[in-house]
Amino acid sequence: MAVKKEKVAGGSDLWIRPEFAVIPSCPGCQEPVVGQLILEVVEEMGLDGEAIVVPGVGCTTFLPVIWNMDAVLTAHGRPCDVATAVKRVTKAPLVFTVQGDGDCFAIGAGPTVSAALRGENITVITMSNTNYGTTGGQMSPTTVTGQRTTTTPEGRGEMQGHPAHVPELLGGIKGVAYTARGAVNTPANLQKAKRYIKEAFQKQLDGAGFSLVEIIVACPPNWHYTPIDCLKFIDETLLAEFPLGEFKNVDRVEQPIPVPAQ
Amino acid sequence: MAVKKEKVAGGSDLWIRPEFAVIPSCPGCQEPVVGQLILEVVEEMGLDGEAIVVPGVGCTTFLPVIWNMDAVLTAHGRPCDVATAVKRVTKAPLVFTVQGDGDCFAIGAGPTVSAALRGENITVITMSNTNYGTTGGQMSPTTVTGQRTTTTPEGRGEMQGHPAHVPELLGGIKGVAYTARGAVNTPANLQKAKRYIKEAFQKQLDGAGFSLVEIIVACPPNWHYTPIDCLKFIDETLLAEFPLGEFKNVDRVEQPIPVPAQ
Amino acid sequence: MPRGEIVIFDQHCKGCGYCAKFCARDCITHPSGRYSPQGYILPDFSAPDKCNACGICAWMCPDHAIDVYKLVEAEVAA
Amino acid sequence: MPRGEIVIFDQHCKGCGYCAKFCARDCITHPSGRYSPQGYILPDFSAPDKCNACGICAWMCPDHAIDVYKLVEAEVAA
Amino acid sequence: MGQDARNVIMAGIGGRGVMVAALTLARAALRSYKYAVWLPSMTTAMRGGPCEATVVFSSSPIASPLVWRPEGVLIMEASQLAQFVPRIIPGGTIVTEKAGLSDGVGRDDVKVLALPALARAVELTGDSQVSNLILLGAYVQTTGLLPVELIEQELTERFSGRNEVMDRNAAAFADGLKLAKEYAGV
Amino acid sequence: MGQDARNVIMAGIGGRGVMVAALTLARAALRSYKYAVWLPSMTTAMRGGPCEATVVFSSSPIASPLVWRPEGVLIMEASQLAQFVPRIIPGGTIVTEKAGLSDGVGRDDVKVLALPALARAVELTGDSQVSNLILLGAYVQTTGLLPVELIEQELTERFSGRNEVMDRNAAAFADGLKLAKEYAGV
Amino acid sequence: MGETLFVQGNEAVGHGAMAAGCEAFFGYPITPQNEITEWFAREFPPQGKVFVQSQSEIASINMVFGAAATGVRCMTSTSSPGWSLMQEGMSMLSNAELPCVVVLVQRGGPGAGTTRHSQMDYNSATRGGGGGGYHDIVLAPASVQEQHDHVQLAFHLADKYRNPVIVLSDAILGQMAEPLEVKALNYNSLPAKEWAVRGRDHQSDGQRRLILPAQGFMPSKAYPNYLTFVNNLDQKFKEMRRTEVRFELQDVEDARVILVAFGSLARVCQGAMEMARGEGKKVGLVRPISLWPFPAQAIRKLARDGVKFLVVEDNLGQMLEDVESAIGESAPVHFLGMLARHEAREMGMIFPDRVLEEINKVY
Amino acid sequence: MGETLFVQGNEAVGHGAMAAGCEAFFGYPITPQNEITEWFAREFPPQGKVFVQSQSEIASINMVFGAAATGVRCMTSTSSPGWSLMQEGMSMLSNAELPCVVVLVQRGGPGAGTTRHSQMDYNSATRGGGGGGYHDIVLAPASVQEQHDHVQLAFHLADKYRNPVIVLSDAILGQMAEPLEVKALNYNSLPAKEWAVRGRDHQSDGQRRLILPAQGFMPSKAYPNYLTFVNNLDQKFKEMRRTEVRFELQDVEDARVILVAFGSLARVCQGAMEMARGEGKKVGLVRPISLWPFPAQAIRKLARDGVKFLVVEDNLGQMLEDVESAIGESAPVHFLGMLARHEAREMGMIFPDRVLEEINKVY
Ligand SMILES: Cc1ncc(C[n+]2csc(CCOP(=O)(O)OP(=O)(O)O)c2C)c(N)n1
Ligand SMILES: Cc1ncc(C[n+]2csc(CCOP(=O)(O)OP(=O)(O)O)c2C)c(N)n1
Ligand code: SF4
Ligand code: SF4
Ligand code: SF4
Ligand code: SF4
Ligand code: SF4
Ligand code: SF4
Ligand SMILES: [Mg+2]
Ligand SMILES: [Mg+2]
Repeated sequence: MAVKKEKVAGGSDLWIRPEFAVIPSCPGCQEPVVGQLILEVVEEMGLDGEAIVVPGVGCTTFLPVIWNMDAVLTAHGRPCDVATAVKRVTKAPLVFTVQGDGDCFAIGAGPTVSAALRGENITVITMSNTNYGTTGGQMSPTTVTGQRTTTTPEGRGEMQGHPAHVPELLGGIKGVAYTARGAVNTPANLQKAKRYIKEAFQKQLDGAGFSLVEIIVACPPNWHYTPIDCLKFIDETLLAEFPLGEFKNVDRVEQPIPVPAQ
Repeated sequence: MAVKKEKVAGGSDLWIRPEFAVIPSCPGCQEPVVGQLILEVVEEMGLDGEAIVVPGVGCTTFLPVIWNMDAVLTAHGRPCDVATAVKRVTKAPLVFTVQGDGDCFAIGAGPTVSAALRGENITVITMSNTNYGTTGGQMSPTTVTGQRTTTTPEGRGEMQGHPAHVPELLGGIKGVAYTARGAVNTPANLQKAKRYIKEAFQKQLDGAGFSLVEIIVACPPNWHYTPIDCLKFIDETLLAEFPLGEFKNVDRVEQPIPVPAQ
Repeated sequence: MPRGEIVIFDQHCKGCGYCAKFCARDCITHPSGRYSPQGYILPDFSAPDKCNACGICAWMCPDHAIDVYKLVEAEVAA
Repeated sequence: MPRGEIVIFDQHCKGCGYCAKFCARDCITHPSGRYSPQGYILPDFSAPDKCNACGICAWMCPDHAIDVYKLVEAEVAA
Repeated sequence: MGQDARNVIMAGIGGRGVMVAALTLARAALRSYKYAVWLPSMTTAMRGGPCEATVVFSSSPIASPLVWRPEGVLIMEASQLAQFVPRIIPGGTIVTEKAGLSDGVGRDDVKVLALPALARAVELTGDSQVSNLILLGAYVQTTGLLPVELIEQELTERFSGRNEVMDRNAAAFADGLKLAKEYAGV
Repeated sequence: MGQDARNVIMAGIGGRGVMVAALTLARAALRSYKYAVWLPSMTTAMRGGPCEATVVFSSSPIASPLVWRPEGVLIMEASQLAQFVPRIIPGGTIVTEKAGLSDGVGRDDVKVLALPALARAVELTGDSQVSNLILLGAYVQTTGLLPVELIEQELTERFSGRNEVMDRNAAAFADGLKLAKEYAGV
Repeated sequence: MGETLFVQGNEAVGHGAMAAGCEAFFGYPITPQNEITEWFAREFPPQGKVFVQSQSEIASINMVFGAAATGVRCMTSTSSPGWSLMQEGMSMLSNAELPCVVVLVQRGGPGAGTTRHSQMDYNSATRGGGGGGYHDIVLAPASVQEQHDHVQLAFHLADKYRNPVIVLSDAILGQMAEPLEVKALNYNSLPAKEWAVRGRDHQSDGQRRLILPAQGFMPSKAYPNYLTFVNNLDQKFKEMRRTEVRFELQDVEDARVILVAFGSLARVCQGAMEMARGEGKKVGLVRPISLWPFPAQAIRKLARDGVKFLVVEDNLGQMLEDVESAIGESAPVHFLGMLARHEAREMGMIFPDRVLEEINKVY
Repeated sequence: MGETLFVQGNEAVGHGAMAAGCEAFFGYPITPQNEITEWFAREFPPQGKVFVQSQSEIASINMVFGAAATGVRCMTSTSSPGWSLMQEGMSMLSNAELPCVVVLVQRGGPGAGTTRHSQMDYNSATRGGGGGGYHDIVLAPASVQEQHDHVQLAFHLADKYRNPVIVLSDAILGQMAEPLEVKALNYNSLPAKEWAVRGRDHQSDGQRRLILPAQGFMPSKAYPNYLTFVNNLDQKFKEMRRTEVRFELQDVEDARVILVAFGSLARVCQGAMEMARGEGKKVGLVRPISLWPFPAQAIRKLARDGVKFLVVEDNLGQMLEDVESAIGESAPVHFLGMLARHEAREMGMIFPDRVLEEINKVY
């Protein structure tokens, strides 16, 4: 009788090691947690050799750079445009973006909305840390009312607009097959977030149209909380503003309305 | 006993005449009909000396150029950005854009969505002729499925995406106070459209936030219908895809959620 | 006595025919047989008696080529 | 016999403390008093007996600094 | 550019057939000449702005597609005429729509033909749109710019399979030829 | 640049106080010198990338904010040291965090002080973050770069009203002064 | 020998792209290039090729980025305001070393400007309008045939250098129709695009591919650091300057006045030359075909004693600076720019007659 | 006399803008200019001035367009990728003749490039990166004090010419701190902005105002047609070239080697000069302050016998072309560019010592 060890959890083999030994994120940053979820799903679906990932510019960028997966990096805010072309030209089964909330819905609002309107058969994974992490913690579209950032030193107020609810909003577009919002602040939420990602990828495999999953992540240095307090902030404040769940889940988009001879 | 004549209808005095005697639109184009509605509302509200109009680039551009009203013309797709600044700096009671559907929601998707997210206290009037009139009739975001344009010669299909429902979509944004869709294909719809415009302007006077009115207009040369057949196309095809009505009408946007000390 | 009167500005008209289509009282004929210098087919205010100055033809006219007048009997100024 | 075992890679850890917070069985201590060369406060796998290899500490670890192993009794290969 | 090079400028307002008339001429010319250039010029694609097209053809390569001093102009909208008058070479030709033409053209050294093409088009086909081919017919007839058959062949090929349209256009073109003779020297 | 110009380069990884230490020095210098330049340099603002700051001060205008051959370096993260070693002028000074330092520095003509600032910081305040001021204290003590009081004044002004933070930083700085003396010549 | 058509310059672009094996076109409508976008919308989908009407020119150029990353030949076209919007994308493409073709049909500027012709984008095309000091090869066709030929050449050069190539057209060239002989041009074959993404399992070596517009910033095998990357750029630009200079000389041998003009204005100048030679005047023409790299040396060589240069451009003097810089003080350089337009239409044109007038002045 | 602060160059921009009476700032975060945006976010709202964090640099520049149309002093700042995105807006502003200030804090390029310093946007700043051949005055500060002073000068010149003015900074100037004396600079007063929109009833003459970025295309009172508009542009650019050339000469009288450098590299060159003069070498410096209009004439004048020029730029040679064009063959021009960076960090820097080395080579 001996004891056998079976690895049941730990970093995916798709993280390129040891060239990039250390995850290039701040202590307590949850973006790599989401990165890991994506890799697990891609592996479980057996797609890592076929997939092409299209990162935006932000802290998220540095994750796909250390994945063993073909990748096309882009200009800030343009992943949806780039992914559109990559998908149409290659017809690869899985083409998805990885973007920050600013990348996806500030500078990227046009590309994201337009890809959704075209019903592009791509998936957007957007990480909502409610600020611009990379550039030092400025307001982002998902910054919540009252939140202090380097460009809302008194807290986001009247003149800075209201937080964006991207999955809800895009759910209202015809060409969109799937939208959801997840978080990784608890193991249970993390597992749910993973299911959302899987479901979104499946939609793409089914050719159902555009899919998007937003995932809320902690950003300790810019929130000025300890990592543990960040989780509390997510739980008490962010989830009150941004409910988790699926907001659209359809199999196929509607049928044409005939136009009389022109 | 004599007969007195009272003018009860006809072109607004705000059209600059005779320098610009002829309306610069194609025969049967309904964009100037909307232009006239806007001018009537502005006059009725007594705002023509205070208002600043911000046209986009398209066939609509040529209308405000011949209005007796301060105007800031813009780059294609950028009226919402420009109007944001004009409003914030001047605090003029009425700052509104006049845009085509392409200007507003193709190249302008980013600016329009972002201004809505910021809850800018401006009004967008967008004219939906379901194509790019100015450049010769290409597909626009509101081109309906099956519709032939110069870039969808076989009719808009699967690969070209689905028509955009702008008022419905933007209604889902917090900072948005008012959205509606009108048409001017019948006298009754025209009167309703006028009321929507007035309501949108009123929201701005009340400081309620972003407002948008989309109005469907005939574009005979690019639809390849006679003007009269255009009205039929609107009635039978476009209104089936794009229902008329108000999609959001709120007085004040929601209140802040407090954020714990950061 | 007719209750309304319209004036059509031929030089503005582009011949779309909306005025004629929407006049509920069929006061306007289009096509009329008349052409503008640019070759547009002009409408005719062919049945002035029936006009009630509802204004609809002017509302619908894209080119602001119609003015509508209400005719009211007026005392001669005192 | 313990049912699980975890390996913490000190050189990857950035000391966030998520692993300790979410181990439902309190197997992990953080802060532990140990520091990484970069000055991060390391966690300790302080109660290995209680570990059931649920994997949660690894899921929650942003830096993939934990591997979790299930311990199973195995026949020695025949 | 060869000795046999010919040119013409056609002008009018957008959407009324200037461009098509010019293109028809250029294509027809290529049935006999090796080189041709058709150069359209418009301010905006839609909304009836002023527009013009230059056509040059030659049996040797054509250097400039732009012609400052054309040998003739064809004017579909009278308001467009004035600016071209000083540019036409002595001995050149003006064929113009008569409607809206107020004054004389003020040049003795060019041939001028002012025709009621719009009215004739409506009269002939019920469609003012074909006034372009009436004027083209008249221009070709007056100047001998190109053998008439080449243009007829071009029209036949262009509208093949669309008899009704073909008939309307052919009738207009023929009418132009006739009109030119009637009005010649006026 | 005047005869009295002094300089130092400080280096480490982002977010751990290199920049602040350098800025504190530059501001303190301005209490006595007319000119100072503080030049930070980082790859990305966040995520702990390598970063460095150059400080120069002088009583006359400073030409270049960039210094290729510094008179000394202060290293907060041992991995950052190697690249600076060859650049230091003969007779210059290295004050560095000891943790993670493997080899010798390979130069006989510079003074080297390797201090366990990280460990001391934790020991002293429970917060590794103040190792920057420990090293600053040690550097100033070793080189006589600037009168110690100027830095103390700067710290007092900087943290005025935030006693707890002030105490922690002042303690660290004082500890650095002390450490330098203890380790001097090691 | 190919088929001969009578088509507009804009349509010739489509035929050229098809002949070059272009697989994807992304575009947004803008006058005066709409016929290009419409050509691809009509011709590409039935062939199973990709056509996407983007939501803006920024999207067009980023879609080109995506398609180019997969290794297919792809392109976009636009006019001046859209070109302005593409500058970030152009800069990104240079960094990422992605080959593609951009057809720029110039209109009047600055700003929304006019929808008619001009040559006002010379500077932004040759200098790299976006940040970062990159260079694109710029080809300037002067006929409908060249519109077609240059698109093919552009695809070849783009692949050869892994860099965008610009075909600089204008409203006159784009809209005028001339006879076009459609045929595929032959170039040396180029190595397969080993670097392209297609999914890791489809890579010959099973290794993942990474396309990034921040080469040198993010270390890669090709460029471990910024300096190696920048050095490569420098080498590439030098090689282009050495190898890709193209120009045409006409009657320069005996010329007393040498015209310098590109694109449609070269045609106008040819017209003026014919007139001048008709009057017995010795006039020649240099037509730069590659505007970047600029044929500075070729022009310098022509600066003999007694020769005068007359630069004719439909702008306020852009190529002029390159000509002046090439010639220095070795010959007088005169300029005829857009202020010399005759007001034939409200926006005017520089006609051959006006160029002749100027030739006579400086002769 | 104003207050003396010890602040970063980026913060000095804010102080300068405040002193110039700037009323509105629109910006989007980007390294290495974030301190500017954050300064305005912090300082402007409490003063009742307008700060908007835009959704992108395209929005920033179009917001500037809107604010400028109302006649207030307004500005934005960005770095190279954002600068690329502003090209359409810059072109529109020139056409519409709207005054504004853009602070461009250059980083490495092309593409996403690096977040650290470079001088790679010289061309796109001086040539007009967008379509349409416009020019903006480009000022190149070389100290924290000048960052503050030039912003004020820029506002004055922008209003004077009704044209955007660029302050071309870089990561070094933006991030380094130096003592700054804050004070409002005085300039001749300028006419009131009669042309600005504010609502018709608020116009002195009761006439509506029309701001349009298609002047010359859409007829207006000022410009009934395109040629009058273009002619005005031409006049304006000529006047700028005549009047707004700025530069600084240092020790050029006896110099055998004259360095030419701008911005932070001028500081590096000053350091090298000090070293060289310390070794008894006669070295001088020309520092162009206005990069457009370029001080070509001033440089040409220095090209006496026996003088050699050494252009030092942190790019692959951009200003170099302007210097060469100015000097022609009258003196040798050497170049030290970014390939000469020491690898102090992965992205390197050109240090004074390296410049000195080169001085010694060419001396
Ligand atoms: C055109 C352009 N503008 C600005 C930037 C600077 N920039 C880099 S990342 C970023 C925002 C990052 O925020 P987000 O997308 O939310 O990602 P995060 O870093 O928070 O994960 C910005 C503004 C850029 N790279 N390019
Ligand atoms: C940056 C830029 N891209 C393209 C154009 C060309 N353009 C002018 S108007 C227009 C579209 C017009 O369509 P829409 O906004 O629907 O207005 P419409 O003409 O239909 O009323 C386009 C693409 C432009 N002016 N600027
Ligand atoms: S700044 Fe925020 S999002 Fe970026 S790596 Fe750090 S914690 Fe993560
Ligand atoms: S193209 Fe269409 S929208 Fe434009 S003016 Fe003509 S009818 Fe109106
Ligand atoms: S006013 Fe009314 S009734 Fe009179 S003509 Fe017009 S539509 Fe007819
Ligand atoms: S509606 Fe107006 S434009 Fe149309 S036919 Fe009647 S009068 Fe003419
Ligand atoms: S595997 Fe589960 S039980 Fe074991 S240490 Fe981790 S979280 Fe605790
Ligand atoms: S979760 Fe990971 S990084 Fe955080 S303390 Fe535990 S082992 Fe370290
Ligand atoms: Mg973010
Ligand atoms: Mg439209």
